[in-house]
Amino acid sequence: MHELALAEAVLSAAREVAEREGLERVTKVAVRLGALQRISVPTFEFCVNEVRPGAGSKLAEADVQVEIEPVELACRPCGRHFGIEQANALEGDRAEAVHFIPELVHAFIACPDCASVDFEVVKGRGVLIASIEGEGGHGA
Amino acid sequence: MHELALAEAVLSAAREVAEREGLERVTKVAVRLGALQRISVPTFEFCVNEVRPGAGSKLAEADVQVEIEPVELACRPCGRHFGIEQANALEGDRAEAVHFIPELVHAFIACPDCASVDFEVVKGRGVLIASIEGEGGHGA
Amino acid sequence: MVHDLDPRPSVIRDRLSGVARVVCVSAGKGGVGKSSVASTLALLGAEQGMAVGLLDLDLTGPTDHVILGARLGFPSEEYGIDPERHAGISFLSVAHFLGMDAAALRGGDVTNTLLELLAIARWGALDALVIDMPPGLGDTALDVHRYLPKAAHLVVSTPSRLACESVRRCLSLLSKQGAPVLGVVENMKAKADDSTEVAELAAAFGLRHLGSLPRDPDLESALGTPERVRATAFASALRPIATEIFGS
Amino acid sequence: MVHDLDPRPSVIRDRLSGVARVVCVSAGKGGVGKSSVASTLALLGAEQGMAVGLLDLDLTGPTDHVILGARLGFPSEEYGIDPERHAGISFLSVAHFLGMDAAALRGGDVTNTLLELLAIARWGALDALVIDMPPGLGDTALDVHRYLPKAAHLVVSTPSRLACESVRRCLSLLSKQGAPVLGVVENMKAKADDSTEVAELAAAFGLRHLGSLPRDPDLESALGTPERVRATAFASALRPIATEIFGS
Ligand SMILES: Nc1ncnc2c1ncn2[C@@H]1O[C@H](COP(=O)(O)OP(=O)(O)O)[C@@H](O)[C@H]1O
Ligand SMILES: Nc1ncnc2c1ncn2[C@@H]1O[C@H](COP(=O)(O)OP(=O)(O)O)[C@@H](O)[C@H]1O
Ligand SMILES: [Mg+2]
Ligand SMILES: [Mg+2]
Ligand SMILES: [Mg+2]
Ligand SMILES: [Mg+2]
Ligand code: NI
Ligand code: NI
Ligand SMILES: [Zn+2]
Ligand SMILES: [Zn+2]
Repeated sequence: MHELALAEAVLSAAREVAEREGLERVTKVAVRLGALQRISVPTFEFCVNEVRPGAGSKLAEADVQVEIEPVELACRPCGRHFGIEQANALEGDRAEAVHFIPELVHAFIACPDCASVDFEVVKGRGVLIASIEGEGGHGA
Repeated sequence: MHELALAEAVLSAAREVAEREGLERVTKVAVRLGALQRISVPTFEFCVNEVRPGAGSKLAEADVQVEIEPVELACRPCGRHFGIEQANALEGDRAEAVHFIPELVHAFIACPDCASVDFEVVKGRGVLIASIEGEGGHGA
Repeated sequence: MVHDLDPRPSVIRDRLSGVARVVCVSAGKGGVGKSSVASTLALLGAEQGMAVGLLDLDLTGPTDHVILGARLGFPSEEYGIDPERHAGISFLSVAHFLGMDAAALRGGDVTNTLLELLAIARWGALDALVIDMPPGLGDTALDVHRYLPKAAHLVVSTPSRLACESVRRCLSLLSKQGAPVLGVVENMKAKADDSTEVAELAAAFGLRHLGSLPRDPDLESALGTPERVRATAFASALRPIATEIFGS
Repeated sequence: MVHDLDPRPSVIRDRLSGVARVVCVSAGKGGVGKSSVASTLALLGAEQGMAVGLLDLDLTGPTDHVILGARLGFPSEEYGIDPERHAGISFLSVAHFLGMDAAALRGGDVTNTLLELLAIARWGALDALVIDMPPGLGDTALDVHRYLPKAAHLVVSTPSRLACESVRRCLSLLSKQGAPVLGVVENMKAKADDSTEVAELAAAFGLRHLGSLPRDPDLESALGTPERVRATAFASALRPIATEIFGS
């Protein structure tokens, strides 16, 4: 469950934002999980609850909404957009490597049109905070 | 006048676009000159006319509009936006180095708040085609 | 109110909260011995009873696993990933994930990989984390300064004018950044070589010349076997420098 | 209809239209002798009566000007910039613009610098343009493949397992890209060294082992004086490889 470390990062970043913006409590944290990293929504929700700080913290009651963002890769030389099929086809150690470090996809996938390994991960890389909402304090 | 080479690049790119989009002629090419590179509008207009292909070409009549884009740099560590004063203060060999290769600004300028050399050139780097317009052919 | 925020930078300080000091082995130049120095330094720290970590940040050309003879294969994961315990040190490299494959990484990918490693690795309590830096002055050098601003640099150069040329630019960058520099180590000094280039380079930046490591023909055959690496003349010359760095 | 278009890529082919072949000296690894091989190769081409250009693309650690003893300072400009004429070759390096200063460049800055150089440099008619590549598998390696897809690679390695480890990843990338590879040159071979690592590496990728260059203690003192560089044992061993590459 290395996902626990990423869930902690999400809560830590949300707490930082709450402090910076002077919120009394965070009401909602929307998380996007890039499909490339293959973290499931239930797994991540479980991880968030494992590491969530207890009563009294600004994050105790936050509604953490997790959704998957599909993979979109864009080939730099030829402009082709691709990725969903290729990412789904990753198996075994390759899938595991990309689960830990999504950039390693560059070792395993190439553009279906021009075979280039020079592509951008436009969407669906890893764990991202889509938005944070809160209330109370001067930043509400 | 190394600017002639960049003017050629602009016309070459415009011709490529015209061919790809099936235009009969290019009517307008809007060029933005990043202030960092210190190319003056009259100089660049002169260069474009020096290298402009003659009658019969798709570019012979194109209205090439050149404008200066101010410099905007953004410090990655601290987020501060800056650049205009610092770029204007460059002199002598430093100004000349940046005139040839705008990225060399990273050797000469630092964030006024945190002294970091890790900044992004958000705007005003060098020669960019803002837009191309044309008519005739199937792409009109 | 906040949109598309990368959560990883926020957790890096926590992850390194048990790490007493971070030492980057830097040069700007390739092939001067950064990886040999970084790996051997970590081994010598462990020998001296320190808890030492080694992170190979030469993301497209990792080699520390070869020097250490470390097993490749995924590290174990619990509340994050646990660096591999090997030869008395805690070791993490992109090679653990990549094996023998090759991934070319553009700058943004380098930054992402570095942030991911820093966000998920659990180093625990360490007296020192040694970071093996890649050659060049690029994303890794800038990101280390940005995300690990307290990291101190041990700069390696050989006596060659080609190395000094690049190492000078590295020192110039570190100096502009105001990064702490522990000093300069001269590597691959031939017995007969009485050149003073590296000493002058250190002096030009007001830095200490921490010592010279001999060009050691026995280092190559020792690679892959930590106890043999520790027994080389190379390691012997590095030992007092290690004592100083880890003791300071 | 078109917005924010970078005009530079469009003119690169024109700029190189007089260049018969582009040879990149690559390795992935730093310190294996890419710059020494690239610069000496260019000198040997000139010696053989060829019109040769040398472009140093190690943008944050340029060293070819030191090897060649070339003057720094801005190149002359006319319809673009004219590479410096030095020791019979046409030479261009970021060091011409930067002098002794240091600019750390993130990936996007590397790409921009490379595109700017390729867009403004007037090489004229050349039998060969030799490109000295930086270490690592990053933006420069990807951009060379993208913008100079016909460039052929001369890959350099030393016999060390650390070099072979990184050079293998470089060969693996070149092979995935389908880039032309001329073969592998073994550098810094000691007289007594009968290791077969580099030969095996070449064979594993179906490539020719083009020859071995001795570790030459006289190379260092020859640096900066082209006629002395050409007179080293290092250059002597490279000469037949140069003949083959420039003749082919
Ligand atoms: N003191 C030394 N004596 C002999 N060989 C050395 C010494 N230091 C490094 N080497 C060798 O030099 C090469 C470059 O060293 P490496 O540690 O990989 O440098 P870097 O990490 O700076 O690229 C390797 O083949 C290494 O085994
Ligand atoms: N055959 C050789 N004999 C002795 N020294 C060499 C030889 N080839 C390269 N060198 C030295 O090794 C170091 C690395 O060479 P360099 O050309 O800078 O490699 P790279 O460009 O791959 O980083 C330099 O100090 C150079 O002078
Ligand atoms: Mg190394
Ligand atoms: Mg390494
Ligand atoms: Mg080099
Ligand atoms: Mg070089
Ligand atoms: Ni996991
Ligand atoms: Ni000019
Ligand atoms: Zn493609
Ligand atoms: Zn700043």
